[in-house]
Order: sequence, then structure tokens, then C-alpha cells
Amino acid sequence: KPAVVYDIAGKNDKSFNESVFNGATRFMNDTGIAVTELEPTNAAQVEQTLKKLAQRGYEPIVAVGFGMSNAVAAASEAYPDTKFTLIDGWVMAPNVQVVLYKEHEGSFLVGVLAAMNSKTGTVGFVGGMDIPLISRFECGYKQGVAYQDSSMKVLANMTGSTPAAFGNPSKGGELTRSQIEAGADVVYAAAGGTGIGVYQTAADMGVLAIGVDDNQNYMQPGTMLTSMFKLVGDAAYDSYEAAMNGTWDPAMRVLGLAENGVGWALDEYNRDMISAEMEARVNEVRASIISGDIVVHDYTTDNSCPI
Amino acid sequence: MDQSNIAIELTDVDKHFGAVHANDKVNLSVKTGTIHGIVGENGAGKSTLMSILYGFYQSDSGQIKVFNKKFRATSSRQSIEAGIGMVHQHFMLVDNFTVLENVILGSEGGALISESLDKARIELTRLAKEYGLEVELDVPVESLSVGMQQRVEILKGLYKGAKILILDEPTGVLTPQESDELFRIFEALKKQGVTIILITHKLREIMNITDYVSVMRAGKMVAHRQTSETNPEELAELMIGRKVLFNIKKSKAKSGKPLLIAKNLEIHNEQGMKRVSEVSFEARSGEILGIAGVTGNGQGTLLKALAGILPLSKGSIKILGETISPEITLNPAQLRNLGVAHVPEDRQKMGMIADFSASETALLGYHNDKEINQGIWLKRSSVKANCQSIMEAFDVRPTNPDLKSSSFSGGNQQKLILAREFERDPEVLIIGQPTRGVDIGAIEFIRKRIIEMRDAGKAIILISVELEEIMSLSDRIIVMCDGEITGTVDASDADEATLGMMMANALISQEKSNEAQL
Amino acid sequence: MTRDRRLSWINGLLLPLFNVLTAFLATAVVFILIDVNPIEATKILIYGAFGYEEGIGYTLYYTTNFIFTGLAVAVAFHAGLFNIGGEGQAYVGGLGTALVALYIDPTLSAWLIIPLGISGGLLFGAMWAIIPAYLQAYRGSHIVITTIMFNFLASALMVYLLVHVLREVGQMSPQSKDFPDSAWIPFVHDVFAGMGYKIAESPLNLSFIIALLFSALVWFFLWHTRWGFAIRATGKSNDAAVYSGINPKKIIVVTMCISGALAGLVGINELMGVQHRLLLDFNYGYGFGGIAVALMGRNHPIGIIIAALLFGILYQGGMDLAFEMQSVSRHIIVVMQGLVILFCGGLEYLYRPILIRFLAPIEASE
Amino acid sequence: MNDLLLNLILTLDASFRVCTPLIFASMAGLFAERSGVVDIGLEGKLLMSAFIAASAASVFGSPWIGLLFAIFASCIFAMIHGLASITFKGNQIVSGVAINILASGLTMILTLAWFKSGGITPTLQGDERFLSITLPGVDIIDHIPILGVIYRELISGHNILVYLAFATVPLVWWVVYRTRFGLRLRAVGENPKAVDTAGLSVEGLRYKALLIGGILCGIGGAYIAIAHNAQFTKEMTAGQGFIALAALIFGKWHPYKVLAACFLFGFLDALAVRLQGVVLPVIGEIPVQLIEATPYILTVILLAGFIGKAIPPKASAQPYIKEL
Ligand SMILES: Nc1ncnc2c1ncn2[C@@H]1O[C@H](COP(=O)(O)OP(=O)(O)OP(=O)(O)O)[C@@H](O)[C@H]1O
Ligand SMILES: Nc1ncnc2c1ncn2[C@@H]1O[C@H](COP(=O)(O)OP(=O)(O)OP(=O)(O)O)[C@@H](O)[C@H]1O
Ligand SMILES: [Mg+2]
Ligand SMILES: [Mg+2]
Repeated sequence: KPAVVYDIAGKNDKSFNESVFNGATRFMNDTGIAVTELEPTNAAQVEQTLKKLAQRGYEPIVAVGFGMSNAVAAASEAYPDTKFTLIDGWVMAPNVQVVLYKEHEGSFLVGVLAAMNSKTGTVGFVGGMDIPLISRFECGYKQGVAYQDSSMKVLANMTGSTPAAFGNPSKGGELTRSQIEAGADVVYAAAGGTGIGVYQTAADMGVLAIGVDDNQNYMQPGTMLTSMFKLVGDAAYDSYEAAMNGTWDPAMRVLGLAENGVGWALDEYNRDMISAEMEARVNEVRASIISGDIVVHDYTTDNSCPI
Repeated sequence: MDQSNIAIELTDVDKHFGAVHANDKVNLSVKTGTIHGIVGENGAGKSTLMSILYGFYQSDSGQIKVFNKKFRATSSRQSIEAGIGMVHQHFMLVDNFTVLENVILGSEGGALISESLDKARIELTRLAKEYGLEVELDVPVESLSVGMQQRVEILKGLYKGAKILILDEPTGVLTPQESDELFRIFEALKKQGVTIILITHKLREIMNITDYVSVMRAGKMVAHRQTSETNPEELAELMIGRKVLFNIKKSKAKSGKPLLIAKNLEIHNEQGMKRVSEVSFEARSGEILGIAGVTGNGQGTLLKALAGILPLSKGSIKILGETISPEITLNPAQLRNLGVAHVPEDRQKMGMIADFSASETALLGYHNDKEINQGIWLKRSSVKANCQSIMEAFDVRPTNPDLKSSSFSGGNQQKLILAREFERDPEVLIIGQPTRGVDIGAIEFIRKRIIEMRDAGKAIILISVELEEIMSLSDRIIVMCDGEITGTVDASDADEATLGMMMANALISQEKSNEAQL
Repeated sequence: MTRDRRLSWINGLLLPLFNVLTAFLATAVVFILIDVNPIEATKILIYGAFGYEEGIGYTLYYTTNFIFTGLAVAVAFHAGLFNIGGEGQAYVGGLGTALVALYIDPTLSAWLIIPLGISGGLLFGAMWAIIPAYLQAYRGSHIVITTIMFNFLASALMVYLLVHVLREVGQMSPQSKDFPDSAWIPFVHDVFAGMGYKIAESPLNLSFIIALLFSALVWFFLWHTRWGFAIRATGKSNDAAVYSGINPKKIIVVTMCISGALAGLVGINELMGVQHRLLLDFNYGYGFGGIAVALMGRNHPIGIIIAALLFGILYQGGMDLAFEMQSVSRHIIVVMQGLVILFCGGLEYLYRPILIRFLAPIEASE
Repeated sequence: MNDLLLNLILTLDASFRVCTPLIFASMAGLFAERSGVVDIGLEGKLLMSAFIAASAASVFGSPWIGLLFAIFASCIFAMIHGLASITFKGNQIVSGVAINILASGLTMILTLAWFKSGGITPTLQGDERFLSITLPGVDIIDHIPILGVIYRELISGHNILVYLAFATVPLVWWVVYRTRFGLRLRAVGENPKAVDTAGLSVEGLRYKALLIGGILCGIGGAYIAIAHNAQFTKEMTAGQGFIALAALIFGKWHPYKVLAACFLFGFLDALAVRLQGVVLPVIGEIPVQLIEATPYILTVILLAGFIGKAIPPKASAQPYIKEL
């Protein structure tokens, strides 16, 4: 009896809740097993929902988003025999499988790609809510850009400081506009729903944009350079599958380029925007990150960015 | 009488307001081209009846004929079109509109106001000439004196082509001079064949200018008279259903030491406008000091300052040993503790709180008293008991402390307020308009009580727009105008004419100052 | 029964009842529109709210918050003030509570820490109300607008603090570190366990008792002290207040402080009671809900408790609804809330004419 | 220097875009409050009409149809407010709050019911939305130094609704101060009894005012969803209705002053966007939150004193009750 609990942003956030949703749907289609989905409204309800699911014998229960850490901690303590999978969050418990991503690595890659595609020597970054998680994207991206071309300028903005900042396309659009007007010609958005406005404006003003979390290349074909995907959908899928096959284990999973948990999207939508040389370069960088020749700094380790 | 010249005919008009039966099967017929008076106690139903005629309220039943045509107004529009104009007890003007704008409102003609304004300007200047209703047309009405505002109301009616003009207590706020002016206008209108219905409490006016008079009591129409064939005493009796004596006899004042000495007061009102300057007087124990004057000439402001509501800008008040000055101020609470009682001019707005029970209204200003407070606890039981007793003392009906203040009639509300202020045995009493809008029966009662307080050796300062009241109560009278004292007379040798003159010649200077302001 | 009594019955009881029913009817229509069987839904909702111990616990836990904000709005109402800043005052009040809980010496006894935490909430809540109050009293600027502004300001301030000041390094979500156990208000299920009864776990904690306590306090304060009298007098008539020697400006400031303080108590239930840490948007929706609660409760503590309970039911039952019925979005609760506020607040007099016509006709008085 | 000028122009340009919905909303509020009805439901009306506009536009593939539906939806909400505050004499602020909450709930439920997605409508392609129009003669004037830039960046290149917004304000002024309706509107907001005794319908006037407000809000909402953006996303109005309300008070209920207020707030917003992340000499980097809060802080400060007392129409927020 698998279940999934989305965070406050809801499952249709066109961003990572949605890709979990896709993962769950995929599992349903493949196995025919129904996955119970829930979208609680506030902190108290998250915990309540998790406990209720556990109490009714649902498992594994996938919890989406950093916001759920406390709730999962409480629920897993109350129901020690229930399997929980927490994506993006952090809990220390024997029955909780924590899935984290090295967004900085993926961002590094798209940073490189952005640098290669910029003619003006300036690229932009639009973050959603001003929290370390997003700074991690930003920092990785900056490192990538600098790695490719240290003379590059990166304009970075956060949309806001409340969760609403993940769903404010107007502001996103304005931020993008200001960055473009200030010279940016490639803009990377790590802003959930806000990204929609970013890609829209980029398209309107004919500059390139980079999607995030899900593969968002389809959203503005022609101006979407690529997307820094983060396969949270797979995390959910795997968790369910493992539970089904009895191979589920609570070990923490930190997924980076190596594990192909993050990466850059190349599909029919952006195929002909990516030259062979770009592709080669990015893959080369990817390789050396995996091999450890390049170490990408993770903002959240010390809440600071070398660049 | 023959039907041809009947302007208005009401048959069995009936109206309820919630539980209040405001009009009870009222019949009335008014002859074209006459001045028809309507008298009655407060709450008798006069305003309601007229408002129904004017289409402001709708009657529950009964029928109305105007110029012999059956007529039922669902809004004032029909009444206006039928040729009825009304000057309400409380003016219906938009304060921040100019006179002109107020006049055209509702009958603008075109969809754009510019030409309607021009049209109105011409028409009004004509009317003004014809009836001597001169008003400045382009000033906001809030800057006009009450008298002027009333003219605007009359003009509104005439401009809309009124053949029947209803005036609800028009003279309540006017000086004798202004009233006479108004009556002159009535005559002019009458000559033009305009029918006038005049609601008033002042029998003098009825006797002087009406042709017919109808009397209402408790929602019923109790009598119709030809004015020439009746007299004030009869009317008064019809109104309240018993005899009343008009001027209460009072003994000579035994005035003692001054309890309140005001020196060169200068006071600004809430809006920061200077309303009182260079005013000095003293109030002695055992005498009533009357302050006469047209409303809006500073008495109101003076009253508030004496009661501690407004601060002084200059001068000083010595009161019961304390001294108030621009520097040292005492708030109303502190003054009450000293033994100063204050009956405010406006009972509805200041004196009471409509939604509060009588006992809570009776608590206003005294809620900090020792005897009703125990620590932080306000003892409602003693509050009620206290209210009960003062209600009995002043025969406030119904004698029920739990009743909402608003469910008392105006006069009873007034009595309740007086009771509250008198019963705590103060040394100095500051009283404003004690009987405004109160019926004769209540007036008599209230005035007696004021005299009693005087004879009990209190110092009383009395402000009233009713010259007759001032003269019958006061021992000394000062007349105020435009914020200054324009005369001081001993009650014994005061008469309406002289006082009127003192108020009036001031009127001229007031006009001046108005011009100065513009 | 006299007509006045009938009227007071109509206004005090029947009207609110009819209004709530209408709100639910309207909700039923919405359900049908998104083809969900309203009867089913209602069953689930009611069961979810009362059907089992845990559900009741949650219902009362939500109720607690609404009592606090409802009281806050009501007190302001009595002074003729419209405080729609409850949202922000609750938020900042929570900060006060949290600061005490976080920085006080945890070894102190809970008997000391918890009262201090409560005072912290009261103080900070009041603080957040005092500026709009001052502006209203001495600058004549619309309290409705200033309080709205302060809601936005509160959220900006809190986020800044949570992101840059109170969050511990490495912690992803903007939230403070946990409160020490000595700063936890006991859960009701723990209390019962202590007494040997076993009941289901729920966030319901002793803050609920505190809420009832404050309801009683407010009642006494408004109707049985001279200050309450002064407040109500000012609310009814500014002139009469001045005439009575009351200083309306002072009253405005004081009342708003009380109002803000009450709203500030949401923090003790949410933070000291349940979350045991300061986190984002713990106040979400309670401030505005309080307006509806105060209105439905006719600004009287008893009424407020009842109305708050209704909202508790909506929240908890609605949660279960979303849980049981996949096809029902959690946002249906928001719609219900809107409808309740509309019919119990904005359209509260919808039925008055009819009710009066039939139940208290004029003849009844004569 | 020239660079600074360009930046200024671009910021102003952004201000135009940002303040457009504020203008529509505050003008709507102006009609309501001038007639004596307080309307804090502006936010809700904006949100609802934004949603409806986006839905209709994507279904029918035309922004104009989207606009019409938006206006319709907003008017329905306006009428609900009217019913509550005019006919049934309820509390106007509460009714406004209700409308706001309803809107935020309904938009979510309906997106789910209609588009199987919580709080998002399909992205509008190409001319399914209002695109920016280039005014004639840009390339001619372009050669003139500063003027050219100003014309190209500032005046030209907005979508039609932006121009409409700025055309609306003088129109509103004219209606309020020059027409019979305006006269009656101002009167009913100051002293409804006077209007009543003049034989006019107080309720009728107030309903008209709210209806006009509904239309304006509808346009404002449509702008947000299908002109400034290319689809609806949840809570996308993000408090602009409240800012508009502030602007209304700030502008003392006078069309031109209100316009100024709207533009100021729009400018602040645009400036904030550009100041973000910028490290200023002495101050250093300004926290996002502070910038975010600036318009509110400013409003409060201004309310506090610089504009003295903002005196609303006397009868505003009071239902007109004739008999008890
Ligand atoms: N606007 C109103 N709404 C409801 N009831 C009212 C209203 N005005 C007056 N009343 C009630 O009508 C009754 C008479 O009011 P009113 O003030 O006319 O009496 P009054 O004639 O002035 O009293 P008195 O004759 O003693 O001076 C009172 O019960 C009062 O509460
Ligand atoms: N709008 C109203 N709603 C309820 N009751 C009212 C209303 N207007 C008047 N009444 C009540 O109807 C009765 C008649 O009031 P009305 O104003 O006609 O008396 P009146 O003769 O004009 O008294 P006054 O001499 O004080 O003006 C009073 O009891 C009054 O309180
Ligand atoms: Mg009366
Ligand atoms: Mg009258």
C-alpha cells in the first residue's frame, strides 16, 4: 500500500512535487498498484497525514520536500515499523530512507553550458525562495560558469523569502527582464512555479533559458537551452519498487551526477540548439566531476559560496 | 369645504416603525395657498407623516391625494414631480458640495453637470430676487451658517418647482430676527400661491403666521383648528392632554460667592478654529447665568471648555479653588470630581449612548466612582440600583434601567441625563439646551428642577437657543456673538427685543467675518 | 415572550444558525459541481471531526487557535476598531514565545518558562499592534489598511529572522532549533496518561485550557470592569467617551494592544504546544479566520468559543475529507471557510427580514 | 552616465508594467468607496478574473474572449459584495475578506476540475495573449539621442492594456467630476440621505459603482494573467489588490493622486527587482525581505504623517439603513 505526501506547494507545482507525482504515476501504470496521494495544507497536517497513513498500514510512505523533515521524524518515531522515504529532507531514523541530491553538480553542468552559449558575457540566475537549498543551485551554477569562462558575469536574484516565491511568475518575469536588460542572455531558473514566468519572458525577449527539477525543455521550445533535471520521480519509483521486492533499505541515498540522480536534459526539444562541441564539453566536465577531478562546492556545508 | 382648492388630502395614513406606531390612521387636508401648522409632542409622528407625504417613508396603509389626484410615492421622486418640497428637521445637504451642486442634485437635466449648473445659477438668482433668498452659490454649504443652509434647502424645493413646501421645525436653530426673515419669505411664497406646511413646537409662531393648525398626539391626529379661532393654551392642552403653566414663578435669587470666574478666555474648537475670544464672566452660587446667542457663535465651544473637553488658548478659569489655564488643564473626569456637572448640548451624540442600557448611560462620566468599583470589579448591581433611584427621582419613563437608552423618548432621554448630572449634588452646573426638542410637559418639569438646584445654592451656567427659556430661568444674562460678549443684562430688565438686537447687530459682524474667511 | 426577547433570540441564535446552514448548502453545491456526493462528504467531515479520539483532539487543537484570534478581533470590535492584523500579530507573537523558549535557561522549571513564554507571546503580539494603533489614534490613518500592511511586514520580518538569524547552520527549512522540553506545554494525552487514562495522541495540549481561561478573562474585563466600560463606550460613541473624561486615543492604543496580545497567543498553542520550534507560516489563516469567528460569535466570548469550534471542525474534518476522498482537493476547506465568512459575516442579515416577519411580527408587541 | 539614464528608463518602463493592475484595481476601489462601499475584495476579484481570463483565453484561443470572461467573473463577485453590503447591509470589510478567501479557494478547485492541475492553467501560445505593440515611428525617432531611447523603451512596446490603464484615469476623473453620475456618486458617498430625499436610489447608485469597479478589476486581473504573464498560477496576484487599496487611500480617493500612488508603488517594485543582490557602497547588500517590504513600509510611513489625515468619504463602510 504505497503512499506519497506532497509538500505545501502541491503536486502540480510544475517542479519537483510534480516529478514525484510523475514517478508515482509511472509506478501505478507499470505495476497497477494504486499510490495514495495527499496534499496537506499546513505543518500540523503534514505530521497528521503521515501518522494517519502509517496507522492505516500504508508503506512505503514517500514524503516530498525539505519542509517535511520534522513531520517525518515525528511520524517515524511514532510508527517505527513503517517505511518512510524522505526526499530532499534530513532525518536520522532506522526506518527512514533519506534521498538527497547534489543539485550543485547538475547546476555546475548547466552553468558550463550557459557560459558556452552566452554572447554577451553575462548570464543570469533566478532563484525561488531565499533558502540554502536554492543557494546550492546558485553556487553550483556560478562555479560552472566560472569554470568555463572566469571572465563571465553572473547576475543572481532570489524571487522572495516566503514559499510564495516558488509561485510568483510575474516577479520571476520581471527579474528575468531586468537581468536580460542588464545584459544576460542565458537565464537559469531554480524557482518552481516562478520559473514559468522566467521561461516566458526569456522566450518573449528571445534569449535562452534553463529549466530545473523536471525536464522542462518542452515548455518553451526553441529558447529552452536545457533543464537541470533532478530525478525525484525515480526516487519515489525506486522506493516503491524496492519495497515491493523486499529490497528496501533505510540507507541514506545522496544522488549526484554519478548516480544519475541529477543531470542535464537533452531531448528533441533542444537537440538542435546543442552543438556537438557543447555536448562533448559538458560530458567531459560531467566525467571529471564524477571522477572527482572537479570538486563542486556545496553551499549548504558552510552556507557560503567561493564565488 | 369645496374640493377644488385642496392641495393635500390624507386619509387613514398608518405607519409602523418596528414596534413604534408612528402614525395611527391620520387624516389631514390642507388648503391650497395657505400656511398650515402642525404641532405635537416629540415623537407624535409629525416628521414621519410629512416624510410619508414626501415619499421618504412608505405608509403601511391609507391613501393620499395631491391636488385631488390619487398619489402613492415609492420614492421622493414622485413627490417632487407632484410638486412637493420638504425641508427636513435635519438638513439633507452634502456638506462638501457647493450650494449650486446641492441644489441641482437629483434634477440635473443633462448627463453632464456643466450646463445644468449654469441653468441653475440663472434660475436661482431669479428665485433669490423674487423671495429675497440671497445665498452665495459657489461656497461649500458646510461653510454657511445654519440660517443660510436652511435657505439652500428652501431653494432646493423651489428650484424643483415645489407648489407645496413642508418645513419641519425650521426655526429651531434660528434667531428671532432670522425667524422673522423666514416668515417674511413665507408670506412672499404664499402670495405666489405656494402652500406651506409648518411643523413647530413654538406656539408663538403658530399663532403669528399660520392660517390653520393641526395637532398630533402619540401618532394620532387629535384636532384641526382655524388659527384665528384658537389660542396657545388650548393648543398646548390638546398636544399633551392637560393644562400647562408657561412661565414658572421663581423667587428672587440669593446669589452668593462666585464659584466660577472666567478671565479673558480664548478658545479654539476641535477643528482648531478660534471661536471664543476675550470672554470674561463669573458664576455665583445660588444664581443662574444665562448665555444667549445664536447657535454657532461660540457658546457651544465655551461650554465645552468649561466642561474640560476643550483646552484654553488664553485666559484662565478659577473653579472651585482650582485654576485652569492653557498650561494647567483639567479633564472632564477631574472636573466632575471637583463637583462640576455638565449637561451637553447634544444629548444624542454626547449625553448618552444609544445602544447602552439606561443604567450604563447613567454611568457615563462616573464609571470610576468609588462606591460602584471594588478593586478592578465594576459592581453592576449597584450601578443598576443607582440608576433606578435617579430615574425615580426624575420620573423617567419607563423606569427600567435595563432598557436600551434609544428606546426612551427624547424627552425621557434628556431627563435621564439631567438626573445623572443633578443627583450627584454638584456645586457648579453647566447646562446646554436643556429642553431642545423636548415637549412642553417635559420642559416644565426640567425647568422646575433647574430652579430647585439654584435655590439649593448651586452656580448654574445655562446655554439655550430659546430666548424665552433664557429669560424665564436666568438671573443674569450675557449675550454672545461671534465668540465675544456683546452685552450683559440683568434678567429683570431684559426683553426679547433688546437681547435680539444684541444677538443681531452681532449678526452683521458675523457676516463680515464670513466674508473675511472667504 | 416579548417581542424584544424574540428579536434577541432571532439575532443571537437563529440567524447564525441559518447562516451556517446556508454556507454548508452552498458548499454542497460546490461539491456537486466537482461531482462529489455532499452527503458522503459531510458524513466523513463530521466523523473526521468527532468520530474518534484523535479527530476530536485535532478539532479542539484547531479550535484553540481560532479562540485566540476570535477574541482578539472581538476586543478590538468593542472599541470600534477593525483589527484585521491578527495574522501578523499571531506571527510576531509567536516570535516572542519562541525567543523565551530558545534563550531562557532550559534548566529552569516549566512552571516558570511556560508563563514567561506566554508573556512573550502577549508582549510581542501587543508590540505588533501598537504602531497601527498609534497611527490610528494620533495620525488618523485607517487602521484596517495599516494592519493589512503590518501583516505583510510581519511575514517579511519573520522570514528574515528565520532565514538569517534563528535557523541553525545546515538546517534546510527556515525554522529555529527545537525548544527545550521544559518549554513544552503538556499534551492532553500525556496529562491523561499521567492520570492513568490512555487516549489517542493528538496535538491537543493545555493551551486549550488557557484559551478558555482567556475567554473568561475577556468576558469579565469587557463587562465587569471600568476599563471594559470605557472601551465599549468609546466604541459606541467617541463624543460620549470624551464627555465622560475618557481619552479615546489612549483607549484605541490600549485596546489594540490587548487585541494584538490575544492574537499573539496563537504561538503558544502552535509552538510551545505542538511544533516545539519556530517555523514559517505557523499562523497561516488563523488571523483572518478570527474575523469570521468573532462575527459568528457576535463578539461575545461564548459565541466565539462556539464559532471557533465550528472552524476547528471545518479544518480537521476537511483534512479527513481530503484524506478519504482522493477526488476532493484540500482547497475545498478554503472555499468552505470563504462561504462561512460570506454567509455568517457579509450576508449575516440575509434571513433577518423573513425571520422577523414570521417569528416576531409587530402585532406581537401590541 | 548615459548607462544610468538607460537604467532609469528601463526601471520606469518596468514600473509601467507593474503598476498597470494597481491602476485598474485602485480605480475600481475608487468608484466603490466614493459611493460609500469599502472594497477590500479587490485582491479576490483580481485573482478570480486572472484565473478566468487565462482559462477562457486558452480554451477559446483569444485574449479578447478571455478579457470578456474575466470582466464577467469579476462583476459577479462585485455583485456578491453588493448583495452583502448594499442590499443586506452586512459588514463590508468582512464581505471583502470572504471574497478574497473564496477566490483563492475556487481558483484552486476549478483549475483542478477543469485542467486537472492544481492552480495552473495551460500556457498561452503566441497571440492567445495580449502581446506588446510597437508604436509607429519608433525607428524614425530612434535616431534622436535621448528621446529616441525614451520613446522606444518607455512609450512604445507595451501591450494594449497598459495603454488602456493610463487612458482610464483621466476618463475616471471626467466621470467623477464632470458627469451627472459622478455628482450623484460623490453625493451618495458623503450623505446618502441627501441623495435619497433628492428622489434618487441610493442602492442603485452603489450597485452601479460596484459594477464599474467589477469591470475595472476584471481588466486588471486579465492583464496579470494574459498580458503580463502567459497563464494563471496560484495566488498570482500576490497582494496587489491590497497595494491598490493602499494607493487609493494614499491618493486620497482622487484619480490623479491615486495614479501617482500606483506609479510610485510600481516604481518601488521595479526598483526592488533591480536592487536585489546589488551590493551598495556603504550599506552593503540589502536583504530581499527588506526590499520586499519597502512598499508596505513606505505606505505606513506616508500614512503616518506626510499625507496628514486621509479623510475617506463620510458614508463609507456604513450601510444605508432608513428604517429600523
Ligand atoms: N431612528 C429611530 N429608530 C428607532 N426608534 C426610534 C428612532 N427614533 C426614535 N425612536 C423611538 O421612538 C420613540 C420616541 O422617540 P422621540 O425622540 O421622537 O420621542 P420624543 O417625542 O422626542 O420623546 P419626548 O416626547 O419625551 O421628548 C422612542 O422610543 C425612541 O426610542
Ligand atoms: N427611522 C425611524 N425608525 C424607527 N422609528 C422611527 C424612525 N423615525 C421616527 N421613528 C419613531 O416614530 C415616532 C414618530 O417620530 P417623528 O420623528 O415623526 O416624531 P416627531 O413628531 O417628528 O417628533 P419631533 O418633534 O421630536 O421631531 C417616534 O416614536 C420616532 O421615534
Ligand atoms: Mg424627537
Ligand atoms: Mg420631527
